[in-house]
Amino acid sequence: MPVVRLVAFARLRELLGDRRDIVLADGASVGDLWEALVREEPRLTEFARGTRFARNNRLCSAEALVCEGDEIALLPPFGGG
Amino acid sequence: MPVVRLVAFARLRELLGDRRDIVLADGASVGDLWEALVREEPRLTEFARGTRFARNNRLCSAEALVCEGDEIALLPPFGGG
Amino acid sequence: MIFDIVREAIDVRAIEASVLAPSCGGIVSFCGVVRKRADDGREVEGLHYEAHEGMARASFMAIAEEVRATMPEVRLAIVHRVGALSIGEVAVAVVAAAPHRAEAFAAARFAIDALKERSPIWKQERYCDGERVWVENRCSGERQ
Amino acid sequence: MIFDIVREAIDVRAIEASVLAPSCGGIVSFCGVVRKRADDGREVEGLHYEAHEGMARASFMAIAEEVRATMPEVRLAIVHRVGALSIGEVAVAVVAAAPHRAEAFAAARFAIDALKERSPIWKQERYCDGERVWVENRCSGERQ
Repeated sequence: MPVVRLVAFARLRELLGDRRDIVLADGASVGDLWEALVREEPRLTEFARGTRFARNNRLCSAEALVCEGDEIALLPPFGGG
Repeated sequence: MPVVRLVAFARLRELLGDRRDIVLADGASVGDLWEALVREEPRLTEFARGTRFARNNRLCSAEALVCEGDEIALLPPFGGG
Repeated sequence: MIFDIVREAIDVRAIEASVLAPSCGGIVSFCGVVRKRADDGREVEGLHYEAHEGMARASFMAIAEEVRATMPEVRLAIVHRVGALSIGEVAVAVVAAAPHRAEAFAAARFAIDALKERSPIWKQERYCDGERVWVENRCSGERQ
Repeated sequence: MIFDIVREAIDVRAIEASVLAPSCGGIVSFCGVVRKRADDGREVEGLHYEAHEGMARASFMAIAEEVRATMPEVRLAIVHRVGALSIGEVAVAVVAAAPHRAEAFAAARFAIDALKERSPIWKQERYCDGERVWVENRCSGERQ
Protein backbone atom coordinates (compact mmCIF):
# COMPACT_ATOMS: atom_id res chain seq x y z
CA MET A 1 0.00 0.00 0.00
CA PRO A 2 2.05 2.92 -1.29
CA VAL A 3 2.07 6.23 0.52
CA VAL A 4 2.35 9.24 -1.82
CA ARG A 5 2.79 12.93 -1.18
CA LEU A 6 0.00 14.98 -2.78
CA VAL A 7 0.70 18.61 -3.72
CA ALA A 8 -1.95 20.92 -5.14
CA PHE A 9 -1.92 24.49 -6.43
CA ALA A 10 -4.19 27.50 -6.90
CA ARG A 11 -7.89 26.54 -6.83
CA LEU A 12 -7.05 22.93 -6.12
CA ARG A 13 -4.87 23.90 -3.18
CA GLU A 14 -7.75 25.93 -1.81
CA LEU A 15 -9.98 22.85 -1.97
CA LEU A 16 -7.47 20.21 -0.88
CA GLY A 17 -4.79 21.96 1.16
CA ASP A 18 -1.31 22.40 -0.24
CA ARG A 19 0.28 19.06 0.66
CA ARG A 20 -0.43 15.84 2.50
CA ASP A 21 0.34 12.13 2.47
CA ILE A 22 -2.17 9.69 1.03
CA VAL A 23 -2.28 5.89 1.26
CA LEU A 24 -3.33 4.13 -1.94
CA ALA A 25 -4.05 0.52 -2.91
CA ASP A 26 -1.24 -1.51 -4.48
CA GLY A 27 -1.23 -0.97 -8.24
CA ALA A 28 -3.11 2.32 -8.00
CA SER A 29 -2.74 4.89 -10.77
CA VAL A 30 -2.70 8.68 -10.66
CA GLY A 31 -6.28 8.51 -11.98
CA ASP A 32 -7.27 6.34 -9.03
CA LEU A 33 -5.83 8.97 -6.71
CA TRP A 34 -7.90 11.64 -8.46
CA GLU A 35 -11.06 9.53 -8.11
CA ALA A 36 -10.42 9.07 -4.39
CA LEU A 37 -10.02 12.85 -4.02
CA VAL A 38 -13.25 13.50 -5.93
CA ARG A 39 -15.14 11.20 -3.55
CA GLU A 40 -13.78 13.22 -0.67
CA GLU A 41 -14.31 16.65 -2.33
CA PRO A 42 -17.01 16.49 -5.05
CA ARG A 43 -16.33 20.11 -6.11
CA LEU A 44 -13.15 18.80 -7.77
CA THR A 45 -15.31 17.44 -10.60
CA GLU A 46 -15.57 20.79 -12.32
CA PHE A 47 -11.75 20.99 -12.50
CA ALA A 48 -11.26 17.54 -14.03
CA ARG A 49 -10.84 18.76 -17.60
CA GLY A 50 -8.34 21.49 -16.84
CA THR A 51 -6.16 19.59 -14.39
CA ARG A 52 -2.87 17.97 -15.36
CA PHE A 53 -0.85 15.58 -13.25
CA ALA A 54 2.85 15.35 -12.53
CA ARG A 55 4.68 12.50 -10.88
CA ASN A 56 8.03 13.39 -9.32
CA ASN A 57 8.25 16.70 -11.24
CA ARG A 58 7.31 15.31 -14.66
CA LEU A 59 3.94 15.58 -16.34
CA CYS A 60 2.21 12.17 -16.49
CA SER A 61 -1.07 10.67 -17.65
CA ALA A 62 -3.89 9.47 -15.42
CA GLU A 63 -2.80 5.92 -16.27
CA ALA A 64 0.65 6.34 -14.66
CA LEU A 65 1.11 3.99 -11.69
CA VAL A 66 2.17 5.42 -8.36
CA CYS A 67 5.00 4.10 -6.20
CA GLU A 68 5.85 4.47 -2.54
CA GLY A 69 7.24 7.95 -1.86
CA ASP A 70 6.12 9.53 -5.14
CA GLU A 71 5.18 13.17 -5.23
CA ILE A 72 1.96 13.57 -7.21
CA ALA A 73 1.16 17.15 -8.22
CA LEU A 74 -2.23 18.47 -9.33
CA LEU A 75 -1.74 21.31 -11.80
CA PRO A 76 -4.60 23.57 -12.85
CA PRO A 77 -4.16 25.73 -15.98
CA PHE A 78 -1.11 27.98 -15.66
CA GLY A 79 -1.16 31.72 -15.11
CA GLY A 80 2.49 32.75 -14.77
CA GLY A 81 4.17 35.70 -16.41
CA MET B 1 27.62 87.75 -47.93
CA PRO B 2 26.10 85.33 -45.43
CA VAL B 3 28.20 83.84 -42.68
CA VAL B 4 27.22 80.27 -41.80
CA ARG B 5 28.32 77.92 -39.06
CA LEU B 6 29.70 74.65 -40.47
CA VAL B 7 29.59 71.49 -38.31
CA ALA B 8 31.05 68.17 -39.43
CA PHE B 9 31.11 64.69 -37.91
CA ALA B 10 33.15 61.48 -37.91
CA ARG B 11 35.49 61.27 -40.93
CA LEU B 12 34.41 64.69 -42.15
CA ARG B 13 35.17 66.22 -38.77
CA GLU B 14 38.63 64.67 -38.92
CA LEU B 15 39.21 66.35 -42.29
CA LEU B 16 37.54 69.71 -41.62
CA GLY B 17 37.53 70.27 -37.88
CA ASP B 18 34.34 70.07 -35.90
CA ARG B 19 32.96 73.59 -36.37
CA ARG B 20 33.84 76.93 -37.88
CA ASP B 21 32.27 79.98 -39.51
CA ILE B 22 32.39 80.36 -43.29
CA VAL B 23 31.59 83.37 -45.45
CA LEU B 24 29.68 82.58 -48.67
CA ALA B 25 28.56 84.60 -51.67
CA ASP B 26 25.03 86.01 -51.66
CA GLY B 27 22.60 83.44 -53.06
CA ALA B 28 24.93 80.50 -52.30
CA SER B 29 23.47 77.04 -51.83
CA VAL B 30 24.55 74.19 -49.55
CA GLY B 31 26.06 72.56 -52.65
CA ASP B 32 28.14 75.70 -53.26
CA LEU B 33 29.44 75.41 -49.70
CA TRP B 34 30.39 71.77 -50.35
CA GLU B 35 32.23 72.73 -53.54
CA ALA B 36 34.17 75.41 -51.67
CA LEU B 37 35.15 72.85 -49.06
CA VAL B 38 36.27 70.37 -51.73
CA ARG B 39 38.54 73.00 -53.26
CA GLU B 40 40.11 73.48 -49.84
CA GLU B 41 40.28 69.75 -48.98
CA PRO B 42 40.25 67.54 -52.13
CA ARG B 43 40.01 64.32 -50.03
CA LEU B 44 36.37 65.24 -49.41
CA THR B 45 35.57 64.06 -52.94
CA GLU B 46 35.48 60.41 -51.95
CA PHE B 47 32.79 61.18 -49.34
CA ALA B 48 30.50 63.10 -51.70
CA ARG B 49 28.12 60.21 -52.33
CA GLY B 50 27.65 59.22 -48.70
CA THR B 51 27.32 62.70 -47.23
CA ARG B 52 23.97 64.29 -46.40
CA PHE B 53 23.37 67.89 -45.47
CA ALA B 54 21.26 69.49 -42.76
CA ARG B 55 20.36 73.15 -42.45
CA ASN B 56 19.36 74.29 -38.95
CA ASN B 57 18.79 70.70 -37.74
CA ARG B 58 16.76 69.52 -40.75
CA LEU B 59 17.99 67.41 -43.64
CA CYS B 60 18.16 69.44 -46.83
CA SER B 61 19.22 69.06 -50.45
CA ALA B 62 22.34 70.51 -52.04
CA GLU B 63 20.06 73.04 -53.74
CA ALA B 64 18.91 74.59 -50.45
CA LEU B 65 19.98 78.24 -50.16
CA VAL B 66 21.90 79.36 -47.10
CA CYS B 67 21.07 82.41 -44.98
CA GLU B 68 23.06 84.46 -42.51
CA GLY B 69 23.51 82.55 -39.25
CA ASP B 70 22.48 79.14 -40.59
CA GLU B 71 24.03 76.01 -39.14
CA ILE B 72 24.99 73.69 -42.00
CA ALA B 73 25.82 70.13 -40.90
CA LEU B 74 27.74 67.56 -42.94
CA LEU B 75 26.49 64.07 -42.06
CA PRO B 76 28.36 60.96 -43.17
CA PRO B 77 26.51 57.60 -43.04
CA PHE B 78 25.23 56.90 -39.53
CA GLY B 79 26.65 54.31 -37.13
CA GLY B 80 24.67 54.68 -33.90
CA GLY B 81 23.20 51.90 -31.78
CA MET C 1 22.41 32.43 -16.52
CA ILE C 2 19.96 32.32 -13.60
CA PHE C 3 16.80 30.18 -13.61
CA ASP C 4 14.95 30.74 -10.43
CA ILE C 5 11.77 31.25 -8.42
CA VAL C 6 12.22 33.95 -5.79
CA ARG C 7 10.13 35.41 -2.98
CA GLU C 8 11.75 38.85 -2.85
CA ALA C 9 11.99 41.73 -5.33
CA ILE C 10 13.69 40.71 -8.58
CA ASP C 11 17.04 42.43 -9.16
CA VAL C 12 16.99 42.80 -12.95
CA ARG C 13 20.42 44.43 -13.11
CA ALA C 14 22.00 41.48 -11.30
CA ILE C 15 20.36 39.11 -13.76
CA GLU C 16 21.66 41.15 -16.67
CA ALA C 17 25.16 41.06 -15.20
CA SER C 18 24.91 37.27 -14.97
CA VAL C 19 24.19 36.83 -18.68
CA LEU C 20 26.42 39.53 -20.10
CA ALA C 21 29.64 38.30 -21.73
CA PRO C 22 32.28 40.10 -23.81
CA SER C 23 30.75 38.52 -26.92
CA CYS C 24 27.39 40.23 -26.34
CA GLY C 25 26.42 43.32 -28.33
CA GLY C 26 22.76 43.43 -27.37
CA ILE C 27 20.75 42.58 -24.29
CA VAL C 28 16.96 42.49 -24.12
CA SER C 29 15.17 42.44 -20.78
CA PHE C 30 11.48 41.78 -20.50
CA CYS C 31 9.80 42.48 -17.17
CA GLY C 32 6.21 41.55 -16.49
CA VAL C 33 4.83 44.16 -14.12
CA VAL C 34 1.70 44.18 -11.96
CA ARG C 35 -0.74 46.63 -13.51
CA LYS C 36 -3.58 48.55 -12.01
CA ARG C 37 -6.36 47.32 -14.28
CA ALA C 38 -7.26 43.74 -15.09
CA ASP C 39 -8.10 42.87 -18.71
CA ASP C 40 -11.78 43.37 -17.89
CA GLY C 41 -11.04 46.83 -16.49
CA ARG C 42 -11.47 45.99 -12.80
CA GLU C 43 -9.15 47.76 -10.41
CA VAL C 44 -6.45 45.47 -9.02
CA GLU C 45 -5.08 45.82 -5.51
CA GLY C 46 -2.31 43.27 -6.00
CA LEU C 47 -1.45 39.79 -7.23
CA HIS C 48 -0.55 36.55 -5.56
CA TYR C 49 1.65 34.08 -7.45
CA GLU C 50 2.48 30.51 -6.56
CA ALA C 51 4.57 27.91 -8.36
CA HIS C 52 5.58 24.29 -8.33
CA GLU C 53 9.09 25.51 -7.77
CA GLY C 54 11.01 22.41 -8.86
CA MET C 55 8.99 21.98 -12.05
CA ALA C 56 9.03 25.72 -12.79
CA ARG C 57 12.82 25.90 -12.55
CA ALA C 58 13.10 22.79 -14.73
CA SER C 59 10.75 24.38 -17.29
CA PHE C 60 12.92 27.52 -17.38
CA MET C 61 15.98 25.40 -18.07
CA ALA C 62 14.13 23.46 -20.77
CA ILE C 63 13.13 26.73 -22.44
CA ALA C 64 16.77 27.87 -22.36
CA GLU C 65 17.82 24.54 -23.85
CA GLU C 66 15.40 25.04 -26.73
CA VAL C 67 16.72 28.55 -27.32
CA ARG C 68 20.28 27.24 -27.39
CA ALA C 69 19.33 24.60 -29.98
CA THR C 70 18.44 27.26 -32.56
CA MET C 71 20.47 30.23 -31.25
CA PRO C 72 23.60 28.83 -29.60
CA GLU C 73 25.12 32.26 -28.94
CA VAL C 74 22.21 33.50 -26.86
CA ARG C 75 22.69 33.71 -23.09
CA LEU C 76 19.37 33.55 -21.24
CA ALA C 77 18.06 33.99 -17.69
CA ILE C 78 14.52 33.61 -16.36
CA VAL C 79 13.38 34.58 -12.85
CA HIS C 80 9.79 34.55 -11.57
CA ARG C 81 8.68 35.94 -8.25
CA VAL C 82 6.03 34.27 -6.06
CA GLY C 83 3.99 35.52 -3.12
CA ALA C 84 2.12 38.81 -2.85
CA LEU C 85 2.98 41.60 -5.31
CA SER C 86 1.81 45.22 -5.50
CA ILE C 87 1.11 47.46 -8.52
CA GLY C 88 4.33 48.26 -10.39
CA GLU C 89 6.33 45.36 -8.97
CA VAL C 90 8.15 42.97 -11.30
CA ALA C 91 6.59 39.48 -11.39
CA VAL C 92 8.88 37.98 -14.00
CA ALA C 93 12.13 38.92 -15.71
CA VAL C 94 13.45 37.33 -18.89
CA VAL C 95 16.88 38.52 -20.01
CA ALA C 96 18.56 37.50 -23.27
CA ALA C 97 22.00 38.62 -24.40
CA ALA C 98 23.52 37.85 -27.80
CA PRO C 99 26.15 39.14 -30.21
CA HIS C 100 23.37 40.79 -32.27
CA ARG C 101 20.05 42.31 -31.31
CA ALA C 102 17.80 40.19 -33.54
CA GLU C 103 18.62 37.03 -31.60
CA ALA C 104 18.33 38.76 -28.23
CA PHE C 105 14.83 40.01 -29.10
CA ALA C 106 13.76 36.64 -30.54
CA ALA C 107 15.03 34.68 -27.54
CA ALA C 108 13.41 36.96 -24.96
CA ARG C 109 10.10 36.90 -26.77
CA PHE C 110 10.18 33.12 -27.20
CA ALA C 111 11.08 32.58 -23.55
CA ILE C 112 8.27 34.68 -22.06
CA ASP C 113 5.71 33.16 -24.44
CA ALA C 114 6.91 29.64 -23.57
CA LEU C 115 6.91 30.40 -19.84
CA LYS C 116 3.29 31.54 -19.96
CA GLU C 117 2.27 28.42 -21.79
CA ARG C 118 4.17 25.74 -19.94
CA SER C 119 5.64 26.82 -16.60
CA PRO C 120 3.62 25.63 -13.57
CA ILE C 121 2.94 29.04 -12.05
CA TRP C 122 -0.42 30.42 -10.95
CA LYS C 123 -1.69 33.96 -10.55
CA GLN C 124 -4.51 35.22 -8.38
CA GLU C 125 -5.80 38.72 -9.06
CA ARG C 126 -6.96 40.49 -5.91
CA TYR C 127 -9.34 43.30 -6.73
CA CYS C 128 -10.00 46.45 -4.78
CA ASP C 129 -13.59 45.27 -4.21
CA GLY C 130 -12.22 42.30 -2.23
CA GLU C 131 -12.82 39.55 -4.81
CA ARG C 132 -10.02 37.17 -5.76
CA VAL C 133 -9.81 35.28 -9.05
CA TRP C 134 -7.27 32.75 -10.35
CA VAL C 135 -6.44 33.93 -13.86
CA GLU C 136 -5.41 31.43 -16.51
CA ASN C 137 -3.14 32.16 -19.46
CA ARG C 138 -4.58 31.42 -22.87
CA CYS C 139 -3.15 28.16 -24.26
CA SER C 140 -1.85 27.04 -20.88
CA GLY C 141 -4.40 24.23 -20.67
CA GLU C 142 -3.06 22.35 -23.68
CA ARG C 143 -1.12 19.18 -23.07
CA GLN C 144 2.54 19.49 -23.96
CA MET D 1 9.76 59.35 -21.41
CA ILE D 2 13.38 60.47 -21.82
CA PHE D 3 14.97 61.25 -25.21
CA ASP D 4 18.55 62.16 -24.69
CA ILE D 5 22.21 62.08 -25.65
CA VAL D 6 24.42 61.65 -22.58
CA ARG D 7 28.17 61.59 -21.87
CA GLU D 8 28.05 59.47 -18.70
CA ALA D 9 26.99 55.87 -18.00
CA ILE D 10 23.35 55.24 -18.91
CA ASP D 11 21.13 54.49 -15.90
CA VAL D 12 18.69 52.01 -17.43
CA ARG D 13 16.69 51.60 -14.23
CA ALA D 14 16.03 55.34 -14.07
CA ILE D 15 14.85 55.29 -17.68
CA GLU D 16 12.54 52.37 -16.92
CA ALA D 17 11.12 54.23 -13.95
CA SER D 18 10.42 57.22 -16.20
CA VAL D 19 8.29 55.21 -18.63
CA LEU D 20 6.51 52.91 -16.19
CA ALA D 21 2.90 53.78 -15.45
CA PRO D 22 0.16 51.91 -13.54
CA SER D 23 -1.33 50.89 -16.89
CA CYS D 24 1.83 49.00 -17.91
CA GLY D 25 1.98 45.22 -17.69
CA GLY D 26 5.17 44.70 -19.65
CA ILE D 27 8.39 46.60 -20.13
CA VAL D 28 11.08 45.74 -22.69
CA SER D 29 14.55 47.24 -22.41
CA PHE D 30 17.09 46.91 -25.17
CA CYS D 31 20.67 47.84 -24.41
CA GLY D 32 23.34 47.98 -27.06
CA VAL D 33 26.59 46.96 -25.41
CA VAL D 34 30.20 47.36 -26.54
CA ARG D 35 31.48 43.91 -27.46
CA LYS D 36 34.95 42.53 -27.58
CA ARG D 37 34.98 41.42 -31.20
CA ALA D 38 34.08 43.41 -34.26
CA ASP D 39 31.98 41.77 -36.95
CA ASP D 40 35.19 40.87 -38.80
CA GLY D 41 36.58 39.19 -35.66
CA ARG D 42 39.14 41.88 -34.76
CA GLU D 43 39.63 42.55 -31.07
CA VAL D 44 38.10 45.84 -29.96
CA GLU D 45 39.64 47.98 -27.24
CA GLY D 46 36.74 50.41 -27.08
CA LEU D 47 34.37 52.61 -29.07
CA HIS D 48 34.01 56.31 -29.59
CA TYR D 49 30.57 57.71 -30.41
CA GLU D 50 29.64 61.19 -31.51
CA ALA D 51 26.28 62.72 -32.44
CA HIS D 52 24.64 65.77 -33.83
CA GLU D 53 22.94 66.15 -30.49
CA GLY D 54 20.05 68.38 -31.48
CA MET D 55 19.17 66.32 -34.54
CA ALA D 56 19.64 63.04 -32.68
CA ARG D 57 17.26 64.07 -29.91
CA ALA D 58 14.75 65.27 -32.51
CA SER D 59 15.05 61.93 -34.34
CA PHE D 60 14.35 60.05 -31.08
CA MET D 61 11.21 62.11 -30.54
CA ALA D 62 10.12 61.54 -34.14
CA ILE D 63 10.56 57.79 -33.67
CA ALA D 64 8.44 57.93 -30.51
CA GLU D 65 5.81 59.91 -32.40
CA GLU D 66 5.65 57.20 -35.05
CA VAL D 67 5.31 54.52 -32.39
CA ARG D 68 2.46 56.45 -30.78
CA ALA D 69 0.64 56.71 -34.11
CA THR D 70 0.22 52.93 -34.33
CA MET D 71 0.52 51.95 -30.64
CA PRO D 72 -0.87 54.84 -28.58
CA GLU D 73 -0.55 53.00 -25.27
CA VAL D 74 3.20 52.48 -25.58
CA ARG D 75 5.48 54.64 -23.44
CA LEU D 76 8.96 54.94 -24.93
CA ALA D 77 12.38 56.29 -23.97
CA ILE D 78 15.60 56.42 -25.99
CA VAL D 79 19.01 57.39 -24.63
CA HIS D 80 22.32 57.19 -26.49
CA ARG D 81 25.72 57.76 -24.94
CA VAL D 82 28.56 59.57 -26.70
CA GLY D 83 32.28 59.75 -26.00
CA ALA D 84 34.65 56.88 -25.24
CA LEU D 85 33.14 53.53 -24.15
CA SER D 86 34.77 50.33 -22.94
CA ILE D 87 33.82 46.69 -23.47
CA GLY D 88 30.56 45.84 -21.68
CA GLU D 89 29.37 49.43 -21.38
CA VAL D 90 25.91 50.42 -22.59
CA ALA D 91 25.98 52.63 -25.70
CA VAL D 92 22.23 52.90 -26.20
CA ALA D 93 19.11 52.05 -24.23
CA VAL D 94 15.61 51.80 -25.69
CA VAL D 95 12.84 51.16 -23.19
CA ALA D 96 9.20 50.51 -24.11
CA ALA D 97 6.39 49.91 -21.64
CA ALA D 98 2.84 48.94 -22.58
CA PRO D 99 -0.22 47.27 -21.14
CA HIS D 100 0.71 44.05 -22.98
CA ARG D 101 4.04 42.55 -23.93
CA ALA D 102 3.50 42.28 -27.69
CA GLU D 103 3.41 46.04 -28.10
CA ALA D 104 6.34 46.59 -25.77
CA PHE D 105 8.48 44.18 -27.81
CA ALA D 106 7.33 45.64 -31.14
CA ALA D 107 7.96 49.23 -30.06
CA ALA D 108 11.43 48.54 -28.66
CA ARG D 109 12.45 46.65 -31.78
CA PHE D 110 11.10 49.31 -34.11
CA ALA D 111 12.80 52.08 -32.17
CA ILE D 112 16.30 50.58 -32.18
CA ASP D 113 16.03 49.67 -35.87
CA ALA D 114 14.84 53.19 -36.71
CA LEU D 115 17.58 54.78 -34.59
CA LYS D 116 20.29 52.85 -36.41
CA GLU D 117 18.89 53.90 -39.75
CA ARG D 118 18.13 57.55 -39.20
CA SER D 119 19.67 59.07 -36.07
CA PRO D 120 22.78 61.18 -36.76
CA ILE D 121 25.19 59.27 -34.55
CA TRP D 122 28.61 57.91 -35.51
CA LYS D 123 30.72 55.08 -34.13
CA GLN D 124 34.44 54.62 -34.32
CA GLU D 125 35.81 51.18 -33.46
CA ARG D 126 39.21 51.36 -31.80
CA TYR D 127 41.05 48.05 -32.14
CA CYS D 128 43.67 46.59 -29.87
CA ASP D 129 46.18 46.85 -32.73
CA GLY D 130 45.79 50.65 -32.64
CA GLU D 131 43.72 51.09 -35.80
CA ARG D 132 40.52 53.14 -35.72
CA VAL D 133 37.63 52.74 -38.17
CA TRP D 134 34.35 54.63 -38.52
CA VAL D 135 31.71 51.91 -38.85
CA GLU D 136 28.53 52.56 -40.82
CA ASN D 137 25.19 50.91 -40.20
CA ARG D 138 23.67 49.12 -43.12
CA CYS D 139 20.85 51.19 -44.69
CA SER D 140 21.94 54.35 -42.92
CA GLY D 141 23.04 55.99 -46.18
CA GLU D 142 19.58 56.06 -47.75
CA ARG D 143 17.79 59.36 -48.00
CA GLN D 144 14.76 59.60 -45.75
